[in-house]
Amino acid sequence: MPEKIRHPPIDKEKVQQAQAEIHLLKDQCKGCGYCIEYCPRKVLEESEEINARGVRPPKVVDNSKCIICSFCTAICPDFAIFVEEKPTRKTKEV
Amino acid sequence: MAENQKQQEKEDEPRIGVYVCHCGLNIAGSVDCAEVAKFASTLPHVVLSQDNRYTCSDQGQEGIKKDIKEHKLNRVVVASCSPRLHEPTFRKTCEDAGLNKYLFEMANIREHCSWVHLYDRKAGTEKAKDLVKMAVAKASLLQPAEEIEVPIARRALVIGGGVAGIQAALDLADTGYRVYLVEKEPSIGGMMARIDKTFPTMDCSICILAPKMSDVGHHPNIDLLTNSEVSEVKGYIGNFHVKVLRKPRYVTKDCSACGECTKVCPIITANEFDVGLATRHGIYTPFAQAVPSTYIIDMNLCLNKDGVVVCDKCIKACERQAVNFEMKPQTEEIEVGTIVVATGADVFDPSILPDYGFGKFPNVITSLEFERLINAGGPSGGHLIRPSDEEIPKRVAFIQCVGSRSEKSGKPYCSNVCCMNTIKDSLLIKEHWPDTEIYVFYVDIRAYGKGFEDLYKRAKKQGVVFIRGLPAEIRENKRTHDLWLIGENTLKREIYKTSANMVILSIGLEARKDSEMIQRLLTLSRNQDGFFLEAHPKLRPVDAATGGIFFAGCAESPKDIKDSVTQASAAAARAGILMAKGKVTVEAITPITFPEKCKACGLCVKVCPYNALTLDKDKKKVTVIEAACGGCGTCAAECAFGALTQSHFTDEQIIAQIDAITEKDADKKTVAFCCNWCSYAGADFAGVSRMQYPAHARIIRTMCSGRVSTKFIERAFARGAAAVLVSGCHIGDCHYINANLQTQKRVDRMWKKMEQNGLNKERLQLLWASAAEGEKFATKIRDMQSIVEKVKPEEIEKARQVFAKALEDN
Amino acid sequence: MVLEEVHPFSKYLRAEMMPHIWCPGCGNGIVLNCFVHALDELKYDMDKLVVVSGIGCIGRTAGYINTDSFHTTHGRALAFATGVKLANPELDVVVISGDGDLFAIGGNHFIHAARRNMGIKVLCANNLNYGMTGGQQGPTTPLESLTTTSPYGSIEHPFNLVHLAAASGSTFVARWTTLHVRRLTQSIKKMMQKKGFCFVEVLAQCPEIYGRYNKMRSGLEMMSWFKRASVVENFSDPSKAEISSDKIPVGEFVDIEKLSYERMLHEKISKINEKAMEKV
Amino acid sequence: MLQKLLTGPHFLNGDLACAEGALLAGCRFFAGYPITPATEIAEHLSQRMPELGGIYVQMEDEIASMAAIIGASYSGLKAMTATSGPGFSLMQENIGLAVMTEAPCVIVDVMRGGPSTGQPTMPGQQDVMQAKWGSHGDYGIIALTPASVQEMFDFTIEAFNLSETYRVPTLLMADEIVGHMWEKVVIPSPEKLKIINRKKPQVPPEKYKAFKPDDDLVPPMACFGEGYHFHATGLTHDESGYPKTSSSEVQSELVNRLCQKIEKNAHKIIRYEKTMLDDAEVAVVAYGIVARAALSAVRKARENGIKAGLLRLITIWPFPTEQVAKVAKQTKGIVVPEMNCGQLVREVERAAKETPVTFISKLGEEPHTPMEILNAIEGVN
Repeated sequence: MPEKIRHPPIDKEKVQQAQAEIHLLKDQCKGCGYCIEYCPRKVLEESEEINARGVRPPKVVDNSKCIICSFCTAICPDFAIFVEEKPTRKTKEV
Repeated sequence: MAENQKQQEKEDEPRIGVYVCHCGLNIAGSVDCAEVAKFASTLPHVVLSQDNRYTCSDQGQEGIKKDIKEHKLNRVVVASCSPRLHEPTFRKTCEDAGLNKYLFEMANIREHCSWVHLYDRKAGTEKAKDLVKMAVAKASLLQPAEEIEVPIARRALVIGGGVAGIQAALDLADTGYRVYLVEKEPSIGGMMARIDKTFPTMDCSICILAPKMSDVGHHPNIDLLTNSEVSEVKGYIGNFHVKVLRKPRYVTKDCSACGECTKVCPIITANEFDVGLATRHGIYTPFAQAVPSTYIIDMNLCLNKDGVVVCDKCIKACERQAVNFEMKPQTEEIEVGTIVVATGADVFDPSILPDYGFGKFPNVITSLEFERLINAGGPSGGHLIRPSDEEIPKRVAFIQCVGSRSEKSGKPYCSNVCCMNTIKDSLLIKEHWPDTEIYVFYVDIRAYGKGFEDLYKRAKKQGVVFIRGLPAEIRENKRTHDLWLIGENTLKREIYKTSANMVILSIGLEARKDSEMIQRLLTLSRNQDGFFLEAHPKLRPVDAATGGIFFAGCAESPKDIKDSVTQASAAAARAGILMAKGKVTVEAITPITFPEKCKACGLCVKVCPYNALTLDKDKKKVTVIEAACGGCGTCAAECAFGALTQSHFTDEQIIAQIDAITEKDADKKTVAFCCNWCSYAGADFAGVSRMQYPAHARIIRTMCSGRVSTKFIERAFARGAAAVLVSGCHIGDCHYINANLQTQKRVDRMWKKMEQNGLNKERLQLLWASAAEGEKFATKIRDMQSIVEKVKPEEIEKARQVFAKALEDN
Repeated sequence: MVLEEVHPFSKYLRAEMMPHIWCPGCGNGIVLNCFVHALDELKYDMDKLVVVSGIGCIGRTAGYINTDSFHTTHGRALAFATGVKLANPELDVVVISGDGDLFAIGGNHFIHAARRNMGIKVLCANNLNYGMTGGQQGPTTPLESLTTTSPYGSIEHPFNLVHLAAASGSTFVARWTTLHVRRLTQSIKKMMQKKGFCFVEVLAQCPEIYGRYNKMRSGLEMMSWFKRASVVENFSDPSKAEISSDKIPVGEFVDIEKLSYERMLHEKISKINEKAMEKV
Repeated sequence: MLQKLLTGPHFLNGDLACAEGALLAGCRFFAGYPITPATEIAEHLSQRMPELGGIYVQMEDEIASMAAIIGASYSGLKAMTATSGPGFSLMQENIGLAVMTEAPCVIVDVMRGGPSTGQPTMPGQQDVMQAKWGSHGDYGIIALTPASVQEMFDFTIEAFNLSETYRVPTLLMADEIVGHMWEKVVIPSPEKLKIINRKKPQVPPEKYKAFKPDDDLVPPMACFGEGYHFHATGLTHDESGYPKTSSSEVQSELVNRLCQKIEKNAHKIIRYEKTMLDDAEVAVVAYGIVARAALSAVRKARENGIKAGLLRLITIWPFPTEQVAKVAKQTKGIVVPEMNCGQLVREVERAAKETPVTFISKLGEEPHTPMEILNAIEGVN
């Protein structure tokens, strides 16, 4: 449809994305960087700290940007990251 | 009719009958027809010349038939209106009298003469004489010809799946023809699917549309190609080769529309169908009644757009395993005989009018947004709420003609539906919330249709206040987001300042942004407002000038649902007639070759837009594939050896016309070449619109400007013409694909030549004018007046010498 | 918010064997991840699962998955698995091994297991070289690649494993890269539910050795090669699925039904015994 | 099913007897590759296994065959393969794997003339040292040598019992003659047979350590699919079965146990046969088909007044060192006839210490004649 959209959706409140809970098992990380590179929302970046294996594990830059696609969980060779829905704020049914 | 008679027509001395038509006072009003007829009788080969009131009347036609027999006429010239209007009529007349229709010629002394020289009877009459003289000159060289028949594929393409496209497709399919319905959006339904109720009957719009939509979806004769675009159209009436780009949905037909995928899709965005007033997910169906019901993935937003499946939530959620990210765009090639263009219209974007604050003030919305708000299936569940606080407004104002009838917005025309739509909307509000105060600010209320006036009265009776005079400005109360409308009540002649909780801009319809693309694909014409131009506003209102193509719905002009459906059925019927015939005759205007002159240079083969020519270098022979030939004649123009010409537009005939023009007072005249489809039609349009311009120009009609060979221009100058005008369709709009590119080249070549020889190249003018650009044509002729006047005798003489060689060719 | 917690897949892994031995960025970890991910999605009965592997980096997988597992001699995983499967057809036997193990020293076992249509599922991590022994050239090393035993560039034509598996009679053949984790997981799920001989190849980057030698110095660089070159061509002609530096055809190439060896064998056995009974 | 097992007297050749013995022992899995002179075992089992619901599979080579029976064994079936010299060599790699992973299984080597392809249809005893030392690394193993068709039957069952008891690959080192010779075999009724099955774990899975031995140094064996979720590997591993590739402790503990579980139980494993040895001054030590010639040679010697006796080795691995030493003490010389260039004679010499040992080699078509052995006895005397 060609029309430009001028007003925000009326139901935007009701369809709030569920909040993400990103779990980092820092010391299991070997620092390959796949999770950072392939996060579609660029939620992660390399941290300054050095972990038990002497690499820089990822850190969460902006938790709110995460939409829980869990690609990081799927592509991590070291089982060092996983994401859950924050139990408190579940998606309201629309 | 017998071979030998054809022979006769060829060999016998031409016996020409000339009929000068008064067309009531249309011609006679500014041209002395009797004198023209008298003049005609003096011309070579003319054995009979008369003027009559209405040559096109039965009486007039019967007269011609009678004369053909009694006076053994073997050529007929009618001087009246544009051949684009009545050539078919008189050709038929000749045929009825046993005369080959290619032995008929017409002089356009109405559109090109009487109507454009209303106040100069003398000049008009002189010009008319020339035009007749030209026609007679050409007529004496006319040859009989047999038209070849081209079969028509009994399949139709309908472009656009709005209510018009749907109706056209259903009608054609029910008649038994295979129909390809191509729709850009994921679902058919178009604008009507988004409207809440229809006027004047107040039917639920989608309720009456949905059944038609599913009929389309299930019809055995309809191939529904949604999310698709026509990417290429080649060929001609009866034989269009169409390429359709089918964009991937990423969801297969196995989709059961259960909606589980949508629940898990992490992408949330504004739903275009609801003008963004509701959200949708990355995988979605635009609306509940969508056809096909198959969901679609918005690949611009999907996390997997880079080809890596990052998110597979929908894949997992889909029991039928209908999600398929491997889908790729596909190009489907179809062969159709006819095409219905039902591409619809866009709505006006009021944000370009700063005074109304649309896009700035939350509570200023468009009538389309209103439709979604008031719709029970819409984002607010049918509650009229205002965006700022989602409260139900107490005072509502409608503003009419937003993007209609206003030079300011660049939309001078009336959008046809807004008045009634607003009246309908005001009644809808009253129905649900009777206490709402409603003000409608208008220019004029146009309630012209069946049942419209009653609806208007009802609205007034129910207390809707109609105020004449649009607000000059809308102001907003920053705190409450209420609005002030300030303007002049042009009836009471007083300034008003009315407050409202919400303002609805009754936006107009405009030509689709992509209609230019469609125009190029199908070589159509558009009017100045951008809507597609019909072949004739009265007599062929749904036909395009290009054979086999028809219009339905708002693509042709803004109209309401009823008119769209009516026009759609008409277009379907027109297309059906062609396909029922099963074949169409193409004009016998294909090339004639003279092998003995051919040097096998291959230039003609190069310039042919249809690849209708093949060259046998050894045999030094060019063969013509007549069915493929479009009949532009650019090959004939290219051939330097006269080995190729176009029948019915032969070099001799055109030269005869040039000579006729330049025989007398050449130095005061312009020899104008117009292409049949755009510039000649444009000249007609100038005439129809009574645009006045000086009488120095004499128009020679060719099918395409590509037919105009440099030797014609040279001959005109060699014979002392003051100026030459070559005009054709805009580049890209050529009705012969791109033949007018050759025109450009040839004119450039001429200009160079003139410069080299110290001639003022201004004397040769090139004009691109569409059929809609009558004014542009008229202006050109006006501008050239000064050129014609300025040119000095020595310049004329110089040109005569420079191009003297052109005279040898005869 | 960020928490330290137990990974949801850790229940499929042997705690005492973690962390695995693989280098940073090694694709094997992703292959393991996808495999257990598939098991998780299938809610797999781990008592029925036997994981067998041969020698090489990926060969360690057997030891990492918390189920019955056996780490065989070099190249023999399929022969061993054949015994396991035939002796107890109730078991789901998965061979997870490398390209060198399965197709050089074990090549013969592979083509015959496939030919017999043994009900065995093969998940092959193809890292284009012998990783564990220090990066020698192998049966899948691309022409002109540099390895510790092809210092002047390999002059051996590599196997097109998809073609080999299809030609040998596999009932399911797929190839993905470690970037295609979702599709890989789905293909593994399909494989686990099929009865006949199945083969899934995963292009698994070996950045520390193969990568270094061939101008792809990190896992990320190898990943971006996968991303750049991969073309999904489901059910296209396996013989055209050769891997080159600018094209990696991926997808599911074969998915057919064919009676498995053990099924035919046990049908025979029951027929024979019916006959015998009649005689008695 | 059992009624399909043979009982009572039958006229069979050695290969067939071996096959029938396997079936009675409870073997339900055979993987092999055709090779003379062991092929009849495969052929016969390809027919018989299905009748008993067992599995016969012909693999692509002997390497695969050996791997397959280890797999079958871990799936809980008693498994066997049969071959001859060249195939036996190919099996060595995975015999090592069977040793390392303590997989019960039986390998029959119907010995023929080597080296290489050698004499496929001729007898030999040239693989007896390979039987012990063929695979790489150190390990204990059990090998039996039948001398008759009846023993082909009996010892096959015996081999399975030993293999199941000690979780060690057990070899039946037959030869072409015993394999192809037709004789009467009396097959006892199943209930009279002593069949031993591997011991199973007595602990719940979470407590189970796949390679934690009992006092007899043999770990109880869980099988795939029983829910123990254990790991086995050819790598050096700890009691849990997990690789420990860089620990010397684990290495020496494991390798020592693999040797000791045979050595320490040798007295229970070793079987031999004494004939007229009590007062013997000359002893013949022989095994396999050669022992039969040796017996008649010894009898002839007695007729000729020479106090000769015969020590027939049934178990050659573990080698019955004590028994040979005992015989050596009481005799002035030992004669060792073998169908090779002197293999087991080295073990005899090692045990006999000072007592002189005379070796008689025989290669090719026939084993030693009694005369040849008698001459040797007389030579000693």
